[in-house]
Amino acid sequence: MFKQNKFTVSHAPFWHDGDSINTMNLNIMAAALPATLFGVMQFGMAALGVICLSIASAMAWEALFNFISKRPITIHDYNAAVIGIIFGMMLPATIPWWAVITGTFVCIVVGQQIFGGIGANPFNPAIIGIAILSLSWKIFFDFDAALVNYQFDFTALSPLDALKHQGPEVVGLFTLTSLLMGNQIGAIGSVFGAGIILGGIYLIIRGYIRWEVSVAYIAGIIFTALIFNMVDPVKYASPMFHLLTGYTLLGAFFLATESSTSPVNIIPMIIYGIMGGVMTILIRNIGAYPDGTVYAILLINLINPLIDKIRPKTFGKGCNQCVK
Amino acid sequence: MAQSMVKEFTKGLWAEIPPFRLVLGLCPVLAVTKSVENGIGMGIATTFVLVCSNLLVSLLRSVIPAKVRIAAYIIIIATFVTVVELVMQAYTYPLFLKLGIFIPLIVVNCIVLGRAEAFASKNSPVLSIADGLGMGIGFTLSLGALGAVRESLGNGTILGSPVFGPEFQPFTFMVEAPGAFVCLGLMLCLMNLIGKK
Amino acid sequence: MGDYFVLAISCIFVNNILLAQFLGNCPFLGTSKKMETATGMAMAVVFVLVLAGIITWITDTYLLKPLDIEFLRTLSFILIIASLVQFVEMFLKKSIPALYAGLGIFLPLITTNCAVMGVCLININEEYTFMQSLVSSFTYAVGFGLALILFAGVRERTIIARVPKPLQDTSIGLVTAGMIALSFFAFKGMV
Amino acid sequence: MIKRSFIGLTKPKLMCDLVEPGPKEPESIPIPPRMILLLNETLDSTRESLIKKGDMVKKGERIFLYKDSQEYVTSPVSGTITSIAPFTGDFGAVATYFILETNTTQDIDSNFTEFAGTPDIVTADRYLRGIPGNPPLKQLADSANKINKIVITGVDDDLMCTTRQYLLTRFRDDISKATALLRQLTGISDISIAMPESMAKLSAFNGMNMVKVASDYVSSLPQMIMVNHLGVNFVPGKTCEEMGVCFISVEAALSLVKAYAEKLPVYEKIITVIDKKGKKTRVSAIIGTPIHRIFTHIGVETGEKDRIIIGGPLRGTAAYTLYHPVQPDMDNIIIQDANDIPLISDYPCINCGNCVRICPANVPVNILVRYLEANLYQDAADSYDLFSCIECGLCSYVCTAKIPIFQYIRLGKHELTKIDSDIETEAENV
Amino acid sequence: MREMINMVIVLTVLSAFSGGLLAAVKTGTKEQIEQQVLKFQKAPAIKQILSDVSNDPLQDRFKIMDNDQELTFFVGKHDGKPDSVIFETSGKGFSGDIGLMVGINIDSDEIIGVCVTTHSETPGLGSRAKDDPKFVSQFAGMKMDKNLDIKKNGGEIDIMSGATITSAGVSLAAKKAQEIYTRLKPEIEKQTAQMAN
Ligand SMILES: Cc1cc2nc3c(=O)[nH]c(=O)nc-3n(C[C@H](O)[C@H](O)[C@@H](O)COP(=O)(O)O)c2cc1C
Ligand SMILES: Cc1cc2nc3c(=O)[nH]c(=O)nc-3n(C[C@H](O)[C@H](O)[C@H](O)COP(=O)(O)O)c2cc1C
Ligand SMILES: Cc1cc2nc3c(=O)[nH]c(=O)nc-3n(C[C@H](O)[C@H](O)[C@H](O)COP(=O)(O)O)c2cc1C
Ligand SMILES: Cc1cc2nc3c(=O)[nH]c(=O)nc-3n(C[C@H](O)[C@H](O)[C@H](O)CO)c2cc1C
Ligand code: SF4
Ligand code: SF4
Ligand code: SF4
Ligand code: SF4
Ligand code: FES
Repeated sequence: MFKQNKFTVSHAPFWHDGDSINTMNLNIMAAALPATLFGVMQFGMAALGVICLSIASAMAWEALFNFISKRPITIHDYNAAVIGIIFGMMLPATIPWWAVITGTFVCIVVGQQIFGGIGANPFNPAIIGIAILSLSWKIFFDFDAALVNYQFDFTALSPLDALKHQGPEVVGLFTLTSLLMGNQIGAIGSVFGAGIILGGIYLIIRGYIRWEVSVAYIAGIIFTALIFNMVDPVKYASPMFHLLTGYTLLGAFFLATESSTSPVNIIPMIIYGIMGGVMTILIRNIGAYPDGTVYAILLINLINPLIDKIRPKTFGKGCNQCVK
Repeated sequence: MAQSMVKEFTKGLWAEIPPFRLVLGLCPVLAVTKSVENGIGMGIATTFVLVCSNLLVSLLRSVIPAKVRIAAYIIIIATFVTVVELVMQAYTYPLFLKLGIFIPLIVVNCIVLGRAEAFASKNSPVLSIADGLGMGIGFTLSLGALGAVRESLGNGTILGSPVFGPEFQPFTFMVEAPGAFVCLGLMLCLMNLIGKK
Repeated sequence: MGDYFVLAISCIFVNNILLAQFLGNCPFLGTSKKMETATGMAMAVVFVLVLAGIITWITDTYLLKPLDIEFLRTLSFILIIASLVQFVEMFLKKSIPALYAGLGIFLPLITTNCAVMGVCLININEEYTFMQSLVSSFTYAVGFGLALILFAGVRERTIIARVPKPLQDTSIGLVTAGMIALSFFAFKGMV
Repeated sequence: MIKRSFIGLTKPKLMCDLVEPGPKEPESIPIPPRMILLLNETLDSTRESLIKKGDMVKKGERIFLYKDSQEYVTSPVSGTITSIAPFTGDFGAVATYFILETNTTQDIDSNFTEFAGTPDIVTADRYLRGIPGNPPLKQLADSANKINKIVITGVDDDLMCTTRQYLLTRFRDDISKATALLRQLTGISDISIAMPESMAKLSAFNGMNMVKVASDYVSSLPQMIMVNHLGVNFVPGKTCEEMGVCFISVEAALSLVKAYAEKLPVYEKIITVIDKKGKKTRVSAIIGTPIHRIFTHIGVETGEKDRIIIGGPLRGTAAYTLYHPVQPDMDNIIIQDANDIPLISDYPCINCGNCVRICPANVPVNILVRYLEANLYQDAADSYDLFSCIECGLCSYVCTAKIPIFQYIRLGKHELTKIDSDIETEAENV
Repeated sequence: MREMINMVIVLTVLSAFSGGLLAAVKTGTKEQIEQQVLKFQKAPAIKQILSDVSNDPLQDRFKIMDNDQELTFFVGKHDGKPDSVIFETSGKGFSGDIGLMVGINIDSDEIIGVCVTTHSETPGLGSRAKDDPKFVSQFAGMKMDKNLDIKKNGGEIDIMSGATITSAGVSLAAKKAQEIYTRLKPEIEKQTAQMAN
């Protein structure tokens, strides 16, 4: 007779490929860093403050809601931090502190926690936050007014607002390289196009976002903008201008790709992405808002459950020996 | 008698307060609660129709044949709705404009027909009035409360006067369409929380 | 033609009957928990709304207005709708039982549905012509169906998520509906 | 411990191990003094059992619990029953175990001997159930199953496992005998042999129906072989036998040949034991041997919180005691170090889609798992293809949220089958 | 049969009662309603535009059929001389039509002022059209030949920042007024001449 060890008993499979929500979220934050750091350099300490406050308050709201609803505290999965940083990236550096805190409350509690937390949100929480905030306090999102006290050595006009107000002759004020390299005014994390693309490609390679969505989204943007531009170049700006301004690139790599609100099957991903791009340009060119990304993504989030029903034939479907 | 009257009256104020307990008649609740004034105005209009139709239905309950009872109720309700419509147009015109199409729509408010069918057609006129009044006041209170939340946050005022001081930047979302849904949803959650105790 | 197209876009998206006009919310919340009921309700509404829109428009234009008894509008419209629903129900039961089986349970619900009555009143208030009323009735109904089906798609998922207890069911349904209304802001200003 | 590869854009295929060239002969484990027999029938304390503590059984004797029992287990040695008790398996399935004290003198039950000259499926089913490899004799003998194809599988249906491949290489010259015997037993002429592609060149198999199976993970699962190689339609919710195909492991086929040759049931089971460092040792042990005997014999260490996996890492089961007995279908034992055990989590699905894209059966796992989690099994089966799952385990393997998806799936199927059979028994009782 | 008759009688009596009641209420409120419409919708706008008139424009009004639309013109007098008219047009706004009162001086063909009557624009954004003096005052003094479109569309009007669509809607309504006025000028002059006393 010998001492019997206690063994670990559980169900198969006994292996796991090592992926986890934590690593995923840490990677997303890493991918968001280049664009964010650039924004901090461009807009100064105020921008750093907004980003930090956004992350911190997002985590605090999640912890608070976990506590109140008597559920395990889940901030260690960094999901709230990801929402916080992405939300912060979409804010102007000059937004007041209380608006940031209110915004993260909307993102975390209204956008996600009340639906049951991570994975249960039907809409991208960060987008919900931005949509509701910009709807309520439009002045903070008027980047021209918001950043009026800054001195820049480039055209200090928000490209999309200028486009909406003055028409495409303003496009000439911006060169594509300067837009790509962040020489524009806008939200903290949205101005540095090259950084966002870098982060996006990193996430695609790591397999945390699907290239199908990003590519389809960008294709939708370029395609629609090109049609408008060809029909009336005097009235509508060029595709590349649309691609490099506003939240477009953030949308393509960080917003539309959010996992719980985007499809998992390939064909739906492509429909989803293209719809997003098309709607963005439609809103910009014939709709009410200078930047259509936010509402376009809300719309594709909305159709996601329906289009994701398009999926490959399941094993054994379509035979005629029905069991039931 | 007095006791049961009190009972019928008070159940509409809490235990069965519409629209929170009976989730019906949502459209006016969402549409007219941009401000306290609109909410209460709508509530009073609905209360008037509720009480009058309850009374008439109850009086006629032995006369109306079962087969045409719904048709009869609809005629009765529609009549009082039109009366309210005309009276409001004549004496509270600005409110009439704000409530717009939702005044004639009281006619399809499930609560009104629901009370006629479920209560007034089976009870005495006195009890029916108590029931209608209770439900109506409950409805008015709900609309007023929702209006208060939405108006104060979304416009910074209650009944038109500022409540948060001049620094306050209104949270406009609350008075927009989406805010109506979200706000009602969260208030329902609050009611559920309180109701559990 | 172009005008009708603009009217249609406006009724389906921009002024969506559920999400912008707040009409028809009871069936919106009541029949959106399952995709099948949502599609059933959507079809029933299209069916009834078009009929009701036409008949009430004719009544108003050729009966109430000439006789100067517009104050009877509410009364006559609701009676028309109520009896129309009865007739449709009886007709379907006898002639197209298959369709009746699909739509049947939703028909009575429609009588007390603001959407039908509301659209009939809107047609009159906006002083639409016959064709405009027809287009608006149909497209408002399509907008209703679209919103309902999209909502059902989302709701099928939220309903099995770990929603905190006090928020379950109608409460979270309303919040979701609010977010759908928010996403329909995308269409603002387009017509 | 497995590390996620840096590039996650395309998930690499999991490759099955191939048997090492020129494999060593297995080490023989001595007959232990006490062994444990498992019988797949519930012990009913209200009924008088045929077999009692203290009874003697002969080698090869069939042990029935009750007079009307359909299930039996044959004793691998002659010995004395010292204990009879219930044994709880997966999902609360209750079986019965017997502890057998090995006798010094070995008596042999020769009931089978007189039938061994003329092989037929009914007597095979009556005497040879539970020989190594666990041939599906019951299903073959059941005339309700319209089986028209037999596949002898020389491929292992999980990662790391190589026992069947070993037997196929080691006894390849006996395969034709096995085919002939099966043909004689069942009258089915369509018999093929599934083997790894790499082995298909061997001349020993000339003239046989060969199914050449790729060595990536799911290709070797019975359902995949059926669909990809045999052209049989997969029907959700049915077993392979119900679809007309019977899979027999190469060991089972060989055991049948041996039993008919020796005119006695056989009990030496070949097992591949893989220790924490991945070292493989092949052993031959008598069915019923507690596995700790194997471990001590070949010097394998097990520690606190380690995991003992019976079968492979993706589809196996975990044993909770070192007294777990060797079973007829126990091809592999893997010891997993406590530090290598991945944690599962209580997170809900985050809809990353990894599972959906890896599932060989195209099951919408991301939605399915939500329904299973909410205990909505019927909806899961009706709308989200629960029964199309072929139980490969890959979805759990790649799940970002570390949800025990596979466990939910098995539980869901189990619950639904239970409900179905409950309804049936109720209907019978009425 | 008895039941059948009973049904018909009950419904008929109900309908008759309803019709009678409504007709009575309708007649009772008719005057009042017309007054209210003028008072709340038109009066404030008219007052604002014509602050210094010597008459009550609500009283001095006439109607002209323009195509199949009936337009009401309110006349303003200075020192007893009818020199200005006010009428309402509408333009497409951010959500629904915007009603605009436009006052025009008949002698100089200049716009005296404009004022938004009805709208359903977003509070705080489009709604500023109603009370942002900077915006609406731009129209005052404009001649009939000026392009009243917003600058983006080649006109002369500065938009309210953040509410381009509302601005464009108001401009559109003003342009419509220009167009109607120019077309109906002879008729208008004829009518106003009659009002001189
Ligand atoms: C599931 C199961 C668990 C057992 N656990 C133990 C145990 O922990 N300790 C023990 O002494 N016997 C245990 N037994 C009983 C042993 O099987 C029995 O005493 C005997 O076979 C021990 O064999 P050994 O002589 O090889 O140690 C267990 C039996 C079964 C079926
Ligand atoms: C969570 C939170 C929400 C707030 N919401 C608002 C708001 O909606 N509008 C507002 O003007 N101030 C809001 N405040 C800020 C204060 O009410 C107060 O207006 C502010 O401290 C005054 O600062 P200021 O005058 O520098 O803007 C909020 C503060 C907090 C902490
Ligand atoms: C909630 C919300 C309400 C809006 N309401 C109006 C409105 O009433 N009138 C309007 O012209 N634009 C409205 N807009 C549209 C935006 O302000 C839009 O950007 C603007 O019309 C065009 O931009 P600009 O005026 O800054 O050029 C609204 C936008 C939002 C988000
Ligand atoms: C590229 C990328 C972007 C993401 N963006 C968001 C986001 O905007 N909002 C959010 O809540 N989660 C976001 N996530 C986080 C992740 O999807 C989250 O852990 C769960 O999906 C919760 O919904 C993102 C993930 C990825 C890969
Ligand atoms: S016939 Fe039956 S088992 Fe086969 S695919 Fe269709 S539903 Fe499934
Ligand atoms: S997996 Fe297939 S071959 Fe194996 S037992 Fe089940 S049905 Fe039979
Ligand atoms: S176990 Fe998972 S991956 Fe494998 S078939 Fe079943 S659902 Fe698909
Ligand atoms: S792998 Fe896990 S988390 Fe990802 S979709 Fe599948 S079940 Fe959900
Ligand atoms: S109140 Fe509008 S549908 Fe019920």
